[in-house]
Amino acid sequence: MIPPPFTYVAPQSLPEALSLLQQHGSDAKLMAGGQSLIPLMKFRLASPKYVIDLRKVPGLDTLEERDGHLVIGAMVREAAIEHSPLLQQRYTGLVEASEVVADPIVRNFATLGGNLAHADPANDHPAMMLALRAQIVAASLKGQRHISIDDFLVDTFETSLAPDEALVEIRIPHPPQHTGSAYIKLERKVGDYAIAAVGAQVTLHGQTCTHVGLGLTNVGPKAIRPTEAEQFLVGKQLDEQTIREAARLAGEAAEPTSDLRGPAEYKRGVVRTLTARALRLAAERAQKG
Amino acid sequence: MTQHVQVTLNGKPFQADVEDRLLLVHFIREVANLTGTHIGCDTTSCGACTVLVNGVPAKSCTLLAAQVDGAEIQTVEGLEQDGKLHPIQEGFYEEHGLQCGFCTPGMMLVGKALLEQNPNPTEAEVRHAISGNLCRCTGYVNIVKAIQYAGKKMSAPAPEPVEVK
Amino acid sequence: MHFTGQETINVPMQAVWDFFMDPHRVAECAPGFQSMEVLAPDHFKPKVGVGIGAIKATFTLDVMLENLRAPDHAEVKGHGVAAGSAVDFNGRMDLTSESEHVTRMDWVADVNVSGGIASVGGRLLESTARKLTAKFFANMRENLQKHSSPAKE
Amino acid sequence: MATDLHAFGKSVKRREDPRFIRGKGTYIDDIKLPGMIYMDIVRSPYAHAKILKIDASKALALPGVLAVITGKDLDAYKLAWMPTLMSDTQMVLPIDRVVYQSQEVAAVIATERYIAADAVALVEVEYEPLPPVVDPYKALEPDAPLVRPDHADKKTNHIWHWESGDKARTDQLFNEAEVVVKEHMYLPRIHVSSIETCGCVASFDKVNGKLTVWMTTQAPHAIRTVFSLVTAASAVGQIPEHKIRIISPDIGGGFGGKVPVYPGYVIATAASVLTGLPVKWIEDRSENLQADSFARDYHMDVELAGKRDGTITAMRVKTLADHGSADAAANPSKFPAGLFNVCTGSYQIQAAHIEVDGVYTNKPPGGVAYRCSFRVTEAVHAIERIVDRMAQELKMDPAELRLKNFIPPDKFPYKSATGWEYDSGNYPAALKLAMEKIGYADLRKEQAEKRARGELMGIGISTFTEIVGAGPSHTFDILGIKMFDSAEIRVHPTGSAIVRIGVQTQGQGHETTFAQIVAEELGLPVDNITVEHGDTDTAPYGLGTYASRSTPTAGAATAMAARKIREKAKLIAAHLLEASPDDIEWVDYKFQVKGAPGRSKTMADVAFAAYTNHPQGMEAGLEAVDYYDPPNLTFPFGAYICVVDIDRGTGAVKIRRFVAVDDCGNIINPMIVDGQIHGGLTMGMAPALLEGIFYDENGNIQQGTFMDYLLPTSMETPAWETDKTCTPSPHHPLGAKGVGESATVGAPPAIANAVVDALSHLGVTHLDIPITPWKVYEILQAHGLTEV
Repeated sequence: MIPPPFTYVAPQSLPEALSLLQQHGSDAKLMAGGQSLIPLMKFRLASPKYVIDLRKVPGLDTLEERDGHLVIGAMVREAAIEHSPLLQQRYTGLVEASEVVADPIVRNFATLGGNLAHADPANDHPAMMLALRAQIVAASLKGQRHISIDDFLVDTFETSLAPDEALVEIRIPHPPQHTGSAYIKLERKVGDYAIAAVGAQVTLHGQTCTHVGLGLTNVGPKAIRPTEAEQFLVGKQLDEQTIREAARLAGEAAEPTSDLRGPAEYKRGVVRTLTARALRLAAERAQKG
Repeated sequence: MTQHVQVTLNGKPFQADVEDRLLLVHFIREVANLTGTHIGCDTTSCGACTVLVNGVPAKSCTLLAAQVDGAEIQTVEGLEQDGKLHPIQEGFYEEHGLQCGFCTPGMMLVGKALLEQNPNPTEAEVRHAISGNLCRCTGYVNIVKAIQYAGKKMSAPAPEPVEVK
Repeated sequence: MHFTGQETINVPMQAVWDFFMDPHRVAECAPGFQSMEVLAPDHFKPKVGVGIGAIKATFTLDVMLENLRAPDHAEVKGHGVAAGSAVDFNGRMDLTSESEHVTRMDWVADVNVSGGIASVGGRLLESTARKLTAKFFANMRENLQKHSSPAKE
Repeated sequence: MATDLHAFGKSVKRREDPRFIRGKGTYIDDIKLPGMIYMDIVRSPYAHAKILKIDASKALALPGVLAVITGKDLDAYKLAWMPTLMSDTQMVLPIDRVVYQSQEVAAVIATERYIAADAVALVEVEYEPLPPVVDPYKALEPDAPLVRPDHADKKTNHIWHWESGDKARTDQLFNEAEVVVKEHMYLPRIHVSSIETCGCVASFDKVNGKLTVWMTTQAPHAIRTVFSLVTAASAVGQIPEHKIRIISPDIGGGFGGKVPVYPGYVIATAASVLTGLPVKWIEDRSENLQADSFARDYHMDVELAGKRDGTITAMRVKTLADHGSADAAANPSKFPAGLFNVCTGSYQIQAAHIEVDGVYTNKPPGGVAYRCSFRVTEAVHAIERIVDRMAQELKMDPAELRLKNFIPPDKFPYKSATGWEYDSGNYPAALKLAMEKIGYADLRKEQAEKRARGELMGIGISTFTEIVGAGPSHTFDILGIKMFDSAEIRVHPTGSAIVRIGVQTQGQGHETTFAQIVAEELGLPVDNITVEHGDTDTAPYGLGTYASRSTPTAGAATAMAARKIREKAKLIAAHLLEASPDDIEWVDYKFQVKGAPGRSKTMADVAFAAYTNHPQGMEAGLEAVDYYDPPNLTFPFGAYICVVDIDRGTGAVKIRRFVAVDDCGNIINPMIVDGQIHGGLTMGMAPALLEGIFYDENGNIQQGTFMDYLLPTSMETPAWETDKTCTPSPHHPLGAKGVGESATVGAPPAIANAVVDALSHLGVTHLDIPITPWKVYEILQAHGLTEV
């Protein structure tokens, strides 16, 4: 399969990239790793006139803890997250999400930034970012702004980025002490999009849950935050009964449709199961942390 | 519009002016005439087109040639060095790690990259590493053995090359 | 794929009917409408570019109006192709006058997408088709309400 | 010396590997010819539609586009239709209607691959959609739309009816039966999906009128004959067979999907004949999945009758075979349902009656293969599932029921209820070995304990009998060509040899195993023997490689040709040793004078003499040809046991262990046989748990890419455990049976039986494959057994 003709540009700086974006608007597409965009172009389902490759733009490969946040540049590869010693302990859920994106080879080029900006409800990171309450840093020639992940994710393939805006950074607040996170995905086979997946982050004070974040993958037009489940958990002891009720509420929050991955009701059941399992795992890690 | 793409291909400089949209796999197969890299699907699923870009496995059907300008590319043709097979090649030969041979170049390159990070991987580690490459013939059992064979060979002092006729 | 919906329009029923009888104004309600060729009052060929996010396809449609029963019932039938893909649809619209100035529009649509888009984008097809169909009727409501009375050319 | 020459039964390293591990194989897309142009294909988005108009003007306006070929163009040369291997017909390019989604509609010829792809997007086709027929049962309803109105004689979608066995006796046994069990089983469409897709390079030399086609085919000789016949019937005029050369280069996997003639081959060839330029056509994966031949699509109603004590008495099967828009299977012509009537399997069954009806639907044509060409997988699934069903009904252990009903080892050769003569077998030995290896008794204990705790595990058995090596010429032909196969051996003066065979490797290692056969028979080192195949100008005529027939047919031919050479060599040896031929014996890979071990000649000595010093009155040289017509088929068998665990939170099935005991008679190369079994098991597991092609009510394919057609990766594939028993074939010159497909045939019911076994206490009696997590979960939900 052959992509249709287009003009390839690899700007040397962010301002240069942003002015190209402003100049060409919806005729242009930003490319990070290209692992979602290029297949769409090969099927001629996407045919941008300009492909703006960010690979030469300096400063987009940051992966560091800075002013109370973990800061991840738009061009940081999934493989880098997967293998980063910095993340293994305190950002386990994020690492686990990267570990199940597509397959190991795709992860060598796929990026967290691209995964979020593509806004595919089946992608793994949007849900985990909901659980981690991440912020998106968007840049345009007018300047930068911070967008909460909840506001960033608008609909299937739609984000709140303006046509002239680029996602440049993801900021994840430092998890407080006694916080644990997890991402659990059920897929038909390696490389598949999730039948459903759940990301969870839990902060404990003693046995009590003080903060919790949850996100659901591929059970709606976009990644879903099961708000009622989160609210139910806060201030409660994370015993089995509580976890099961939270799982039930998460299942209620899902908006699955029936497709090749199974009937809607099945997916709802999987959401319940994975929510419970993710919460147990996150809580276990929180106690250690 | 065209791009000037300059790479190090199996250790030697290689450059060409190519269409912006040219896929890396076609750059390698059609422009550089190295046909050991194959095409098996349209969806980045099968890994038959796997090459090493700056040492890491990449699916060359899902990269533009322009994207790897300036990079070091290694294909299956670059595994054998001055007439001496790479241990990964010996491993696939010794352990019957291939049948039709179509997925083999990708499998070997992934195996090589794994062994450089992890010289003596467990079966589970090998299975994880090759999970982006489909093989329809072998059932993977002997591919795992082949990569582990190469690992032992590479960590062994002064490896004896096996004779591959 | 089978979709249904309802729009409450703050316009008299006759005006809604007149609007519906004007292919140009109806076509403009199609999401991504680009241009249209009218072959007959009840037969036209609009060109629409539908897309979500990076995915875009331009369909040249062939649309016929059928079983028109003024002033409250109309059906539309159409099909179109984009490179490697095809779309076929049937729509039915029933109008009820809720009050002098308020009309309820109940609509039913059956859509079938086949070919490349279906085989690759299958998992997103239903939600997208539902969204675009609903948008079409929502646009109709908005455009109708823009002009308090139907334009008479 | 003698031991060095021992080649049979050794794990000789593969001779084909050195080129593959260096990336030096030559697959179809690696072939480039001077002046070569490219073809790409416009395909139908509709499953059933009239073609109103094809407007190629925009495509033709694109620089580099040379032509856009339509059905009307081909029709002018009487090439718009072609025969299938089942003597049905199939469109090459449609004139006025398409009958399946992704059907070829037009072909674009351009100077470059990328330009051809652009032009495909510019060809504008106007369709008038017609109601599609998707469900084969609805296809048989009187008011169903006709898929093939071109068949003037047919006013229905019914293709053929086929019966086997004794109906009266079977019905009688069912009436007398103490127990009758019945299940409806559907084996969905699946696709071989070799990692290399199909393609060709067609090159017609206008000067000498010779057509050379490099093609991804498993049967080059048959293709050559078909091409000659097709051109004979066309306005192009017959290209005589000596002017057609079909070359199979290295094949990146076949599994039966590279047996049929696809429209693309014919269009590319026509394009080359018309332009005089070499034309390359390479399918992409979506085309391969959506338009090429499929396997299975069998809807089976299976019944088994027996006594309370567990004696099985009779079997009855009614099947609807969905062939899509053409019967494009590759069965022997007398067997429209292949060898499906081997479905009485490994058991003594007094009578059986089998009915199969072929049906047209608006789906791609076929009914070919998925590493099993002749419907044996369907047969084995039917019997192995229904035997388990019987065990469940009788509350008997499925192993015990099998052991009770197996054909006893001393009853071979055994005539089956449907008339097959099984050559040899020892089924109890294989099953007992498998049970011992996996620790069957302990697993049953563990299962009982787990059930008590509410945990779900299952143990599944499959004790299948294969039927391969087609086949004896009195019964077996394809388009009239008898299903013999061939070998031609030439021994060179200095003691090396070349063997050319009529079969075609796709990864099975023929270049190694056939060299081993010759080495063993002639006492020459394996390294001194070259194996050639796949070029119709040099190799002897053969039907090709599929249905596990290479070793049973061409393997036998190779041994027989070698033995002919040995007979002549013996005379030369006698001449060299100045002894009477009657006093010469073949011992330790050399000719020696009886009782005088010192006086001997090696095959190398004899070979040299054959060209330098042969007896007066004898022809010089040392070569032989053999066309082997097998006296019977061979019947490999095996006993497989699978253990699965089920996740009550997701319905996911995990294969914990899988033990495969195979018996394929004498083994030429154990390493290669194990490789075949590993691959076969994986292709058996895939359709059991992952793969399937389904269509929606509009005939849209639902699994048109590898994103939804789920080939197993290394992570879903278990670490297979294999072992062997050996029951040689009494009629095969090497005692070998063939093994390529055994595991694909035997594995699916073992897995399905394991999952049903895990759920049997809930009253579950059957699950159709693929057994997806949601199917299992819905059962658990119905019994309130889901847990988070």
